Amino acid sequence: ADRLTVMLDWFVNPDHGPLIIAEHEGFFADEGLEVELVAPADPADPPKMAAAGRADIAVSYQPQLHLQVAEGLPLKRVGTLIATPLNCLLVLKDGPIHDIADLRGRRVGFSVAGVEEAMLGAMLAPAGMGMDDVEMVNVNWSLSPALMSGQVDAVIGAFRNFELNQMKIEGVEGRCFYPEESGVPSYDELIYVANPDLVNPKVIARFLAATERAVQFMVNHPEESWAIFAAHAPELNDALNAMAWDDTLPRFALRPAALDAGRYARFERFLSDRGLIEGVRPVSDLAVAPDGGE
Amino acid sequence: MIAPALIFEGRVLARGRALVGPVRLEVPGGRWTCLLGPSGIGKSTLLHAFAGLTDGLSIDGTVGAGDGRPLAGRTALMAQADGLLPWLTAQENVVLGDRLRRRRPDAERARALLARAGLAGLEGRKPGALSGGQRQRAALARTLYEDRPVVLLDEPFSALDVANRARMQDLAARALAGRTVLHVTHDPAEAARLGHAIRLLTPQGIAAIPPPDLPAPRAPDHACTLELTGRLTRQLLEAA
Amino acid sequence: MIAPALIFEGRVLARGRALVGPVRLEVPGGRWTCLLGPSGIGKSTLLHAFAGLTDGLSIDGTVGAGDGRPLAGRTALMAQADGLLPWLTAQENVVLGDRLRRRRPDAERARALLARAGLAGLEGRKPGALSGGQRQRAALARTLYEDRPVVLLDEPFSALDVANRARMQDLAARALAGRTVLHVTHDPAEAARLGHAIRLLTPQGIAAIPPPDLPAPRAPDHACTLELTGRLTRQLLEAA
Amino acid sequence: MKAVIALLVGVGLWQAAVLVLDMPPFILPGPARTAAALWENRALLANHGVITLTEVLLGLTLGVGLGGLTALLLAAMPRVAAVLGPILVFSQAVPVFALAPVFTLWFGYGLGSKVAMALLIIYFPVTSAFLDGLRATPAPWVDQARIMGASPRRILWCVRMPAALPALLSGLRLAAVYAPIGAIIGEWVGASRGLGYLMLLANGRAKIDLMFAAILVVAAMAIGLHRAVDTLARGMEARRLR
Amino acid sequence: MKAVIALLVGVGLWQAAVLVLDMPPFILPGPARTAAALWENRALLANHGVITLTEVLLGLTLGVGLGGLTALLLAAMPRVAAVLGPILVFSQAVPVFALAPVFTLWFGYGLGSKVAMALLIIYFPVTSAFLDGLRATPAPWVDQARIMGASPRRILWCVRMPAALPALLSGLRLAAVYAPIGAIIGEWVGASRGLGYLMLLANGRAKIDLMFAAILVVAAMAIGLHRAVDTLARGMEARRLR
Ligand SMILES: Nc1ncnc2c1ncn2[C@@H]1O[C@H](COP(=O)(O)OP(=O)(O)OP(=O)(O)O)[C@@H](O)[C@H]1O
Ligand SMILES: Nc1ncnc2c1ncn2[C@@H]1O[C@H](COP(=O)(O)OP(=O)(O)OP(=O)(O)O)[C@@H](O)[C@H]1O
Ligand SMILES: [Mg+2]
Ligand SMILES: [Mg+2]
Repeated sequence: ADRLTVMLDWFVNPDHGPLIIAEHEGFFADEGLEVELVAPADPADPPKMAAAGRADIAVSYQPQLHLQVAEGLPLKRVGTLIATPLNCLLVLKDGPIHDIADLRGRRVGFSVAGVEEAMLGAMLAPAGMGMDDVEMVNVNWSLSPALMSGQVDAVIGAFRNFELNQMKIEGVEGRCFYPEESGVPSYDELIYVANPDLVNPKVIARFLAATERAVQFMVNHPEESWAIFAAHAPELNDALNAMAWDDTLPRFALRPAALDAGRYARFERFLSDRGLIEGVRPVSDLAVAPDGGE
Repeated sequence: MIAPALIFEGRVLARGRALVGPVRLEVPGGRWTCLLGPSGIGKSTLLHAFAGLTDGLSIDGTVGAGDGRPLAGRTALMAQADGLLPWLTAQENVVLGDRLRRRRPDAERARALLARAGLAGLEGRKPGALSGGQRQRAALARTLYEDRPVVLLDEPFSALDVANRARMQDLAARALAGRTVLHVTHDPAEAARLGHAIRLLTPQGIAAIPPPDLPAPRAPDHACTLELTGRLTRQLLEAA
Repeated sequence: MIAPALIFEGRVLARGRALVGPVRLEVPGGRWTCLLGPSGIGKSTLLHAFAGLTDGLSIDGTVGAGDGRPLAGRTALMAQADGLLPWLTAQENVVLGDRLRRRRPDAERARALLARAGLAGLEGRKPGALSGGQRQRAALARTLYEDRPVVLLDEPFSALDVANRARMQDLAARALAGRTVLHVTHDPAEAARLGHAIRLLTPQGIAAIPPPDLPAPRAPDHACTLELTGRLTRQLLEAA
Repeated sequence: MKAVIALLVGVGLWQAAVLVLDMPPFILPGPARTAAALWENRALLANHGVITLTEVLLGLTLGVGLGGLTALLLAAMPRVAAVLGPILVFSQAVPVFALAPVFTLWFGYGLGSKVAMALLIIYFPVTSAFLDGLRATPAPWVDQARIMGASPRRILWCVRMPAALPALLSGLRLAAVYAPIGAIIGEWVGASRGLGYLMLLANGRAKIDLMFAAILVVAAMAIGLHRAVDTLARGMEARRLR
Repeated sequence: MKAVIALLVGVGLWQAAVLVLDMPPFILPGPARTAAALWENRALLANHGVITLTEVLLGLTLGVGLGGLTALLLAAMPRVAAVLGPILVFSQAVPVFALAPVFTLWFGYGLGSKVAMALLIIYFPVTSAFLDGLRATPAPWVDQARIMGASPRRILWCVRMPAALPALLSGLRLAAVYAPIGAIIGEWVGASRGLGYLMLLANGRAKIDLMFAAILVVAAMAIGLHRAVDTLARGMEARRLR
């Protein structure tokens, strides 16, 4: 069997459902793959590891990919894990923000990932505001606590499938403004990236085929797949993950290998317009669709 | 200022082993008592017992002042090692007691004492820049500065040359007149000069040796002093 | 083993100030030389100069052996403070030199030296559990154990009672016969007993005092010894 | 007895902080909630705790060993020390997350990079404290040894090292406290086990009481280690001079 | 001179690490690249550096002050020390990110929480080292002071404190090294300025050379502070006894 090291973007959570299910149901084994999952504590590390060849495949974020490629990392998207944005601008449901326009003069918390200013800027523009109209505060490890305790009026960088549920559990309901509905081009939140020079595309194709089977299994058997995931490790079986599981299910890429070239071109253009990267690169520099054909 | 007598009776133990005794030592109040004895017999330990330094030791018996009141606060100790604080100058070391008691130091008196100890001009030196004998004299000045009714001196002149030794003996005898002084020394001539009372500590116990009926300090070359020196020397040689 | 003469000529300076000199001190080879002088005159500093301990000092002149070869490796020093390592037992302190030189320590000889220093049974004690005189004797045993042709002794018997002092003098005189010994002392009687040569260091310079023509160690009560003691005492009193 | 009082006072302060500062439970849960989480997750905590403890002990042993060795080397070679000193300081000034990728690339994802990280954190206080002690050896002892014909290396070994023992023990006390946090930080470098992993996971997933339960376990480790080292140190210091 | 050699050796080691371990530039950029980033971003780095430096100096001052005070209090009251000791150790064993929300809730996002974080990190080595020193005062000095009629407090102030100065300085050396990293961690807790923030941003934007340039600035701060404290300490120690 071919050994494959996959570095996750973060500790195992429902976002990684297809990988856990594929492992557990033997879909990887069926493809002749022996997959090792590795979790980092800093989501910025996995793409570096993949670029350096320490990991064969890394789970990363599409917006970051554009920045990394622009900075010269030898990386390309090779597959999609979650095919919609998860990021959202989160506010308190009963708070003073009913509309993005209400943010004028307010505090917005963020956890530095690199693109939040661009996104927020795009979301503020339709309301006739710029970044100068809000105060940005980096709250790093405590997005939802900062919001719940009223230290900030909104946070950007929260995941709609997690932070919303987390707040519900704490009894403080939240509300999301979705970037893709507010002027930001849609993108793939979680993607598989690899160094194309180091990994055999055929192996990647088999890996994607296995995860595709896993996603299908999850869609077909949501309850059973949750039970499998919850049993994967005892610390995963909790109310938050159960709620997140249901919210994440419709967002997994049903065709992980399929590439929407336009989506990558649009986002590259968006980041370039926002001044985060210089110029634009052709999609072929950013992403490939591994050829599964024999 | 009443200078009390000192009384020790019993033993001093360290982890069950007796360092001293059993002995009974009476030190007459207001007088100068010399304590002699072979090395290791327990002279310093007795001084420590009177000074209340019994950390790690236990006293099986009684130790205290003849008037029954506690000795703490009435005692000055000049230990066998000089015990000067190395980061303070000679002058600061002399007035340390006042600083510790939050009294205003009498710089003039300290300077005068240092001068009488032959250290004029060295007041600003730290102990590390003094010779062994100079340090000992600074420690003596500090002890005298303390101005206590009970003064415990542990070999206070051992590092001094003949001339300085005689001078320091005179200085101490004059400054401490009327106080209870317990003075440990190895020098029979010194004891013969200074002691109103002389005690010899030996494995057999404590012997009192009557000094000549001359006022102390006695002339070093007086016949009585020389005779007593000889007698003490012989007894010390026998004791060991 | 050739015991060289020692020669010092010049001054010792600390930050530009002269601690010693200018003087010229010659110490005859293979003999016992006593060095006397008032406290603070620079005796210890001279010893340190011969031992090569000149950190923070500068020597303006020459210091060395008469045979022109370096003194390092041929010298033992018994400093004014005992300098025992507090975490080692008496026995371990005595053999420290061998351990430092990576030689196999001669435990038997160390034990014998400690016994002759009157410390039989105390070999296993650490310095903290010894009296001042006991520590000094342990340091003496360590110095003798070193077995060097040049031996520098800085007031080696100052903390000892009469009997122990005489015994240690005899022990040292016998053990160090034929070596170059430079012995700093404040006790004229000691110098009169032990010195093949006697030097008096005063602000005026160095004076040589001829000892009686008797083999050392001399009897303490021999007329010549007593006479020399008296003469030294007078000169010391004059010097200060 | 004192330990019980300390525990009570600690819990009291904690409860007071929660009440007085009006901390919501998702920011600072109270002792009762945390105790409940501790009990409910005891198996989970024990599992991950054992892994962390292993790393702690390994890191501590290696860190103290290497730190002690470094201090000895630097003390033996003052010129090298002048050059290596700043580099050592540098190594402490680099934030961990910047080194994490370097370490993983180097040591892989296993125990290695975690222990290396813990070691890096423990290493410095030991080295620094011990070196300070070695440099402060009373001059007369060193002088006497030199006269006795000892090489600088022997002086270091037989005189300066034992003289600096209290300083080393002082550094050891610090190391005992830093070792658990070192292992925790090590676990952030690509781990899927251990209390550090559990903490981050719990933090990200609204299980603040579980996170604080994990913190309690780590703190208990630190306190236990500190107490063990302290007892050892006091014993050694007491026996050293008598 | 030595500083230059240290710099050269440091840069040499770094270059060697990059070459020998074959580190790609996006994991560990070489000295040349980093130097270029340093130069290009000099204005940016200076802006953020000044903010961090302020926090460092404030944290260091407060941390050393409070740490010294705590050690004195604990030395004055050994019973209280037995109770507070474990709580102090506890405070060190709690990972920063767990405290972050507590701190920000308490101190807000301004300078306060950053200085508090730096303080927390500096505080312990100072306290621990100084306390060890205070406890190790040679008994004869304390005895002499007691005979002189000094209260325990006066003994602490006039004898034990000056006697423990070298230990305090030893702790200070550690504090000087930890202060910058403390401020950086404080900035991670919630800041939109400062080198810590810049590092996060650079890391997020895959500008690894900028991140390492920021690290260099922080390290330079640490080395500078360490050197300043070391010089001060040596000066004080040299003057203390003569
Ligand atoms: N580090 C120093 N700095 C300045 N002066 C010093 C230093 N060390 C010693 N001295 C001075 O040098 C002189 C000689 O000191 P030394 O210790 O040699 O005297 P000594 O003859 O041995 O005296 P003693 O009999 O008291 O031991 C003394 O006056 C002393 O004050
Ligand atoms: N901490 C200790 N533990 C055990 N024995 C000790 C301790 N301190 C001192 N001793 C022993 O107690 C005895 C008395 O010691 P002390 O110092 O009182 O003697 P001393 O008469 O003053 O002698 P010296 O004239 O040599 O100063 C000595 O035999 C010494 O070995
Ligand atoms: Mg004694
Ligand atoms: Mg001298």
